[in-house]
Amino acid sequence: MSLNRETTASLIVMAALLSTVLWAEATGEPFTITLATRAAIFALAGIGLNLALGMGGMVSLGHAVFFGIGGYAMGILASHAQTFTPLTTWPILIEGTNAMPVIWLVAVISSALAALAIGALTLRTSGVYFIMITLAFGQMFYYFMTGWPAYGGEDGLSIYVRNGFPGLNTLDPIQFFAICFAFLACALWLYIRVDASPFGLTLSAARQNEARLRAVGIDPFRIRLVAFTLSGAVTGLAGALFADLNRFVSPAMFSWQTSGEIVIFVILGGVGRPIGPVVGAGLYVLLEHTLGDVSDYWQIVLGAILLAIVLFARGGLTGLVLGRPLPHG
Amino acid sequence: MSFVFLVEQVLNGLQFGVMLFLMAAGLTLIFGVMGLINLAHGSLYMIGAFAAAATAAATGSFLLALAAALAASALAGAVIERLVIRQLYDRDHLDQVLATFALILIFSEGARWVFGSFPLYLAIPEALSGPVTLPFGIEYPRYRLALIGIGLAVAAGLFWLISSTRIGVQIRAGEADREMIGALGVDIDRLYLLVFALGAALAGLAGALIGAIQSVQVGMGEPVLILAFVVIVIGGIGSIRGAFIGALLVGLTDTLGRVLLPGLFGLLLDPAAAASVGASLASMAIYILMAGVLIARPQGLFGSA
Amino acid sequence: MKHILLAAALAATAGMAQAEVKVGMITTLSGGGAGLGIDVRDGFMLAVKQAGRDDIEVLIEDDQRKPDIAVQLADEMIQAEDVDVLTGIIWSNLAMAVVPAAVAQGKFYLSPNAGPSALAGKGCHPNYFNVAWQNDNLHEAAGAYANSAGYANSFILAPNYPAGQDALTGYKRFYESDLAGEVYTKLGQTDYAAEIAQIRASDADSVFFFLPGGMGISFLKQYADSGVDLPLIGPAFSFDQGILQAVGDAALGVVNTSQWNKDIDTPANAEFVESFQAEYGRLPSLYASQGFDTANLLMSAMDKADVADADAFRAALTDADFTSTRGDFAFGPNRHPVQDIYVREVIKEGDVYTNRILDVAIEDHADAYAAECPQ
Amino acid sequence: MGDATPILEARGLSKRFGAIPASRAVTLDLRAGEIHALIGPNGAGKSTLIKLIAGDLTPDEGSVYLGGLDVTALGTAARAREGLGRTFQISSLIPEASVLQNATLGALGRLGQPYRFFSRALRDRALRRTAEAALATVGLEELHQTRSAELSHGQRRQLEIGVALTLAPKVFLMDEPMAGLSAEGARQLTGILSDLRRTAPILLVEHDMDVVFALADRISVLVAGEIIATGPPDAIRADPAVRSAYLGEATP
Repeated sequence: MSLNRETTASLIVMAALLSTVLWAEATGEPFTITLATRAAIFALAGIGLNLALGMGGMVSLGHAVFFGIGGYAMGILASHAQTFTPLTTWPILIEGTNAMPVIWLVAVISSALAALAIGALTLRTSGVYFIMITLAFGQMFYYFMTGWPAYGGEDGLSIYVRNGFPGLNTLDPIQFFAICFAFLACALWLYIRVDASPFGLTLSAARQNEARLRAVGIDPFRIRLVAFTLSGAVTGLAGALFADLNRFVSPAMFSWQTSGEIVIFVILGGVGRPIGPVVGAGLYVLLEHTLGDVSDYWQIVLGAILLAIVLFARGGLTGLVLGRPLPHG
Repeated sequence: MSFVFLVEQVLNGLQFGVMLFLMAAGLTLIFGVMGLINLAHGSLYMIGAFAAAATAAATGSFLLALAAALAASALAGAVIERLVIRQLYDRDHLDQVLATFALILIFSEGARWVFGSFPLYLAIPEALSGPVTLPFGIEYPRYRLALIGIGLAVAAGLFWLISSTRIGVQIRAGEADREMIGALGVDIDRLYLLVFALGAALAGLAGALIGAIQSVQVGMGEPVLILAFVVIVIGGIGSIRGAFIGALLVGLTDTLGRVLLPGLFGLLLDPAAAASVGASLASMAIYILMAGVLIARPQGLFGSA
Repeated sequence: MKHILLAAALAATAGMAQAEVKVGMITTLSGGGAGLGIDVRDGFMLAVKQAGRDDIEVLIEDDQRKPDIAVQLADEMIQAEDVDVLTGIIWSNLAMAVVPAAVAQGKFYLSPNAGPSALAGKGCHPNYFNVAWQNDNLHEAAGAYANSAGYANSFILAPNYPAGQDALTGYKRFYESDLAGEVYTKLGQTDYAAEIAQIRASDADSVFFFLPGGMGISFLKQYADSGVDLPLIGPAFSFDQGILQAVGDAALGVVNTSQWNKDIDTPANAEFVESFQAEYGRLPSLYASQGFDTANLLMSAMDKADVADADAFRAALTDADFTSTRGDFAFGPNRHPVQDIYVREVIKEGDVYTNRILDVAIEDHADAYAAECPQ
Repeated sequence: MGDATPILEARGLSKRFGAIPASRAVTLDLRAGEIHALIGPNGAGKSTLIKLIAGDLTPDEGSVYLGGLDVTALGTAARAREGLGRTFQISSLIPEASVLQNATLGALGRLGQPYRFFSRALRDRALRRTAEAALATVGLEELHQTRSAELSHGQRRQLEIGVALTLAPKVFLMDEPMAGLSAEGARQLTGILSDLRRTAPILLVEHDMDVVFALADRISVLVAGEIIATGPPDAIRADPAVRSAYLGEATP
């Protein structure tokens, strides 16, 4: 396989992330690993969004819904396992679980179903209307989870011990990082493959010219719906991992700020670039962590940096370094 | 549930609605004429409230406070239009969202830096405080009646401005076809600056008026901003008439939802649970309304397809 | 890491002693709720400064009121900084995110503000100490006060989230008469016209509300202007020093419950109020008093035991052998306060709005969950 | 001239926008092997008719048959799958995609394979063969890797037709393919179209009268939403109604 520019850049960034963590492990800096894990999970959520936003042009300001659903899949299953109470006894007995693979599966399926339903309702709209209707769905879920007492309401759910994965000690920062990094690498690979696939071509055509797509016999709505569902599923998986990183879930995962942050990862890094969300999430976590040292009013600095990037680095950081994307193939 | 009670709640919904209209009108104008999504509109609302509170504290005059709010928010609007917003007209919505989100961070923390972390004090002017008695024995706060009046007056003024003045012609031309107005010899830079400052001033006015009955604090703009977006999306982006109808719809839905839904659930559940479930649903009500409108009419009630 | 404040570092001229106790303070210093965190921090640091010790190191970080940030900071403090004690969290939901994992890893947690019921009952932990109150306490006291004031038909309202639900439950636990209405508002709601109309339409004789922060300011201003003049009762959170100035006359005369006030007549409290004002140029709030007490509790334990000896240090903390700004202070079996809760009234002193104590609402009040805490 | 069974047939198509009738009981057909040109002055309703046939608009009355099948109820995409290959008046391509990708998209639509996530679009043999053959037919084989936004105007026209070709359509529906072309470009495209009618018949909407009379086997004249005449070029040229209603004021 010959490597194009995008793939090479992806490999370099991923290698940088990995070596940061290995260096932190060697020098005994577990917290750096935790930060890297956080960045990897955000990047995964960003790659999910990038499928819809970058490839498909669907500017969703409601991806927190899927992030939150993934998180609560973990929270609900694990809290039932923690208290040894079944989720439901009717019509069939469903028990909670501490097994990560099961949680991931539930997170992916339930966020995909939510994305399918929300997409089916919202993808008839476009432009600002789509931005706002996805935001509205986010707010609905946010207020629902805040007021629903069964799983902690606004207090959220605390899971005291991180869930388990066969053969690994997930409480060890580097082993949990390994899981997240593996998922990130898979998602990146998936993104690059889909980008070059018939589906990717069709989806980017749906973004650029709907009429053309219809004229060749393809319904853009269905293409978008499939992409939106896939996108929601990836972001949902990130939500489940995020919940396990924090050992905690709360409705804040559903808030519009969370949706906004996921969008920021993508724009910062570069919309529609495979590695964009990884770069964006990495930078965001780094800024968030280091700017606090500057002053109590560090968010002013963060705002100024974001502003500078939008105004002066079109195409995000990836665009700044790599220039415009080439037509692939 | 008595008739009087319902009338009072409808008035509350109206009052909430017309104040939302002040926010939404600027937002929808700015979108209609310049094609810009301005998340920082909530910050202009906050600036209006802070300017009013600071001025009222220094001078004791509510009218001066209102004037200060208008001036400060219009000025802030003009400054960010010149420095930042101007660069964003040709960009896609994504860049606009990120850049104006960055402005929120800067304004919010900037306000905290200048005014401190504690809420500020802004009181209802003496002449408008206390309740009045309306027909049917309805007791209603005088200030809220005044808000309804001011809101309706501003709405009427806006309709007049858009329909009967030169600026209005230019604004409508700009909404219809952005390239056209340049060809007509209109100074686009000036028009954009004017529209943005006007939108900002309306937001600042809303902030000052509402600040008198709410908490003047950092972050007060964002919840209102989201509601204003809901309003303009329901009404159809770019349409002042849509913003007006949308604002009233949202105001009434939210107010009546809060009042009626818990009662409705009270028929099925025990009072504490009904209060909680009803409240949950009530806080989702306007978003459900918006999703419903968009599913039925993807371009909003008065939007052009 | 920022804000490494070596207390009395300047005083330690003759070779700096190794800090014996490292404290990680996670609190809200930016955004809308920053006022509370700043008060807790300032109260805490004032106590540390007054003690003039060089064996305590405090690391302060801003949680932005976001649970995931709080968790991340706790991880940082535990993993990278190896702190001995955590403290500072203002909000229950953040406490729920941080505390269980922190104490499970053998750290001590001293709560200067939040007291969710889950951490007082079944989820209590020997390393978790609450120096403020269990969340229900002030609401329970408000219920008790309503009885003694002879109210027979209360209208009660709170935001629709767990602390709000706990508030109404707490009030009802002590309040013995009828309810004219029970309303949950939206979290962060700023307009209460609809609820005030409901109050007007009900035949209530009193109103209990729990609306912390800006929500309370909005409610009080709108209520005062509505012409409804039923007596209001609330917990101290809507009447603390930080926000009273923003409410203004609308708060005058309103009765509220608190475990502390600046006029509690003890030498320790008088000195605290005076020195806080001298240091920061403003009157202390109850949050500041809680931060101050938290630091003094910690230092009292440091005098008795080495933090490395967890059992001894835990016993020393449990003794609560310090002079609280609120007078008598002791821990119950679940390491939550047993304390008097006062009824206060909002007054104006010169240009400044503040509170004065009217009476004691409940003496030696413990919380309702202690029995559920496994010993 | 081809046989008499129509491959595309519009029967009594009517469409009003508010009070304004844009199409009035239009009946017209397209037979194998022919180029059938549709002409008419501006505002005659040509665009509306094209949209009715392509499926962008649904008629108030009347129906559309494609290969003997009633497609009136089908949307644009479904009609394309039934074999309606369309080119647009204003070039409508995927700007960021290469020439080959644009053509591959057509092949994907035809083969009904858009939901393949992991194979590589440009390495699939069947897709590639279809796309390359179509590009060769329209003379773009040298420009496979060029971004379509960077093509010249004439090349975009050729690509439009190439994409339509990948659909292996039963009929072509071409909306002013010559618009904006240089004389040289128009001559080249005329040659391509002339050959193309053997692949599938073409319904051609065109302003350039030289092209129309050079290419068309039959011509229909649309005036105010109505077909006033249909017939071979000579007959149309001689038709007095056409002369008075249309040709007199036309600017070729």
